Amino acid sequence: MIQVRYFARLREELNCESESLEQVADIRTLMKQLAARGGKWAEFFAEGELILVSVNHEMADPGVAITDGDEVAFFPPVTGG
Amino acid sequence: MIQVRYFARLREELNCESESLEQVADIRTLMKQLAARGGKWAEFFAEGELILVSVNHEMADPGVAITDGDEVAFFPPVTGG
Amino acid sequence: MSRAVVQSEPLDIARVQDGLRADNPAIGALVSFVGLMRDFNDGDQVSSLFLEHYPGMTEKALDAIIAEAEQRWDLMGVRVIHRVGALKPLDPIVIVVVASAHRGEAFDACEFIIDYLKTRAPFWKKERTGEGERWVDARESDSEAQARWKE
Amino acid sequence: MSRAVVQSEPLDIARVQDGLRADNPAIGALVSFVGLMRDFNDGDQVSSLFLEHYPGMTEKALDAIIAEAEQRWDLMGVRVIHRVGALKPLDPIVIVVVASAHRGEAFDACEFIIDYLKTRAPFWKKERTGEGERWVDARESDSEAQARWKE
Repeated sequence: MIQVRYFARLREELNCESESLEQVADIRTLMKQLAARGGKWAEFFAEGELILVSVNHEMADPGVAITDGDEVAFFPPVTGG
Repeated sequence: MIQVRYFARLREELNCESESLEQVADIRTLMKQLAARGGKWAEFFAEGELILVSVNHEMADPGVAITDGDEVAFFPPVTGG
Repeated sequence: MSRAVVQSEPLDIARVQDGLRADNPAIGALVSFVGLMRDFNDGDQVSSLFLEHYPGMTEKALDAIIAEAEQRWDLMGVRVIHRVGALKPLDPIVIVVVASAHRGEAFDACEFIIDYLKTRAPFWKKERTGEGERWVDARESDSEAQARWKE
Repeated sequence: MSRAVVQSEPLDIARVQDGLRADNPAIGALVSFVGLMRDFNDGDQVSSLFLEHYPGMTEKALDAIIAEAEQRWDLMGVRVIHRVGALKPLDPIVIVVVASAHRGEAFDACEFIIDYLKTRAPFWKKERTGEGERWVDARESDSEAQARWKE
């Protein structure tokens, strides 16, 4: 199992803060699976959309592999500072 | 008459803080006149020496003209901040 | 004391600066950046701001940015304090302070850290205007500012 | 209040920063440079410093530098406070604070002002070491730093 978290606009519009999902091979696979849910999910996780990903608190690319127990997070471009 | 002032190392080594002199045409003429005093004066006012000049509180080049009543100052490169 | 702190309490700018330079007479330059909440953004009056972040990742991201700055420049101290939660206009949002022997390195490192923070640290601003609440969009200019530092 | 001040009293960094940003919610960025007295220079331990200046010209020179920065960048406030007289290690020598809507301009203007001050404002340092007193020599690196800004 992996833990998947959503932040800021994503958390609000998807109405989901965190969920446990089956482990998949990599970020790209996970994003396709989420896009397949349709509606807002399809919009946010469409290919080419500007969305950031982290794995275990480190910024990650779609090609990064996922290991059982990982914490994956999706969020919009950051706006701090 | 013009007022001539010296600062920092110049003031100390020339042992002169300020003096009144006859007006001359420009800075270059004044510097030649001061160099002609010999000793330390000759050293500091030799051509090519790194010395800064101001006229009436504005940085000036050797070609700048001098008017009666002007305040001219000579000093080493600045080291503030 | 950690060099990066995320807190909901107001920032005490003077305390951060004084703490960094205290008792080190080898420091010749201290450069500080303070980011402040403006009351106007994208054409609208903004009455308040809420800053969300990703606890656990934020501190790591800030530490990594500071470590990278320390690798590029010869620094004598760095502090980054960022606020989260509810803010109002005039409030300091973030302070970055860098101490060094000479000023060139302190300026570069300070600007590098805030440029990277703006594109890499997981903070998100939501602002309240007369029209309601809205998430602040990332600025293209921030990505460009960060890209300047690529070698 | 004049934007440039020369004083023999210790500098109150926080007061200068707070005074500049107070009550202007359009300010988004505040960049400060503080130059501090180091206890070591040119290979020797330095126990104290005396800062001489040219009263009357100094204020004019600082005002001219600030005016030039304000012409180059869109700024919302500038303060330069420089100490003169006797100083000891750890003492702030100068503070330059620049406020602007956005950070890029504040960083550039702050660095520009201190670079110009270092080569154009009539201050001279005399330091006391174990060997006695000596005038500090101007640094080639300061002239180079200033030359960067020439258009």
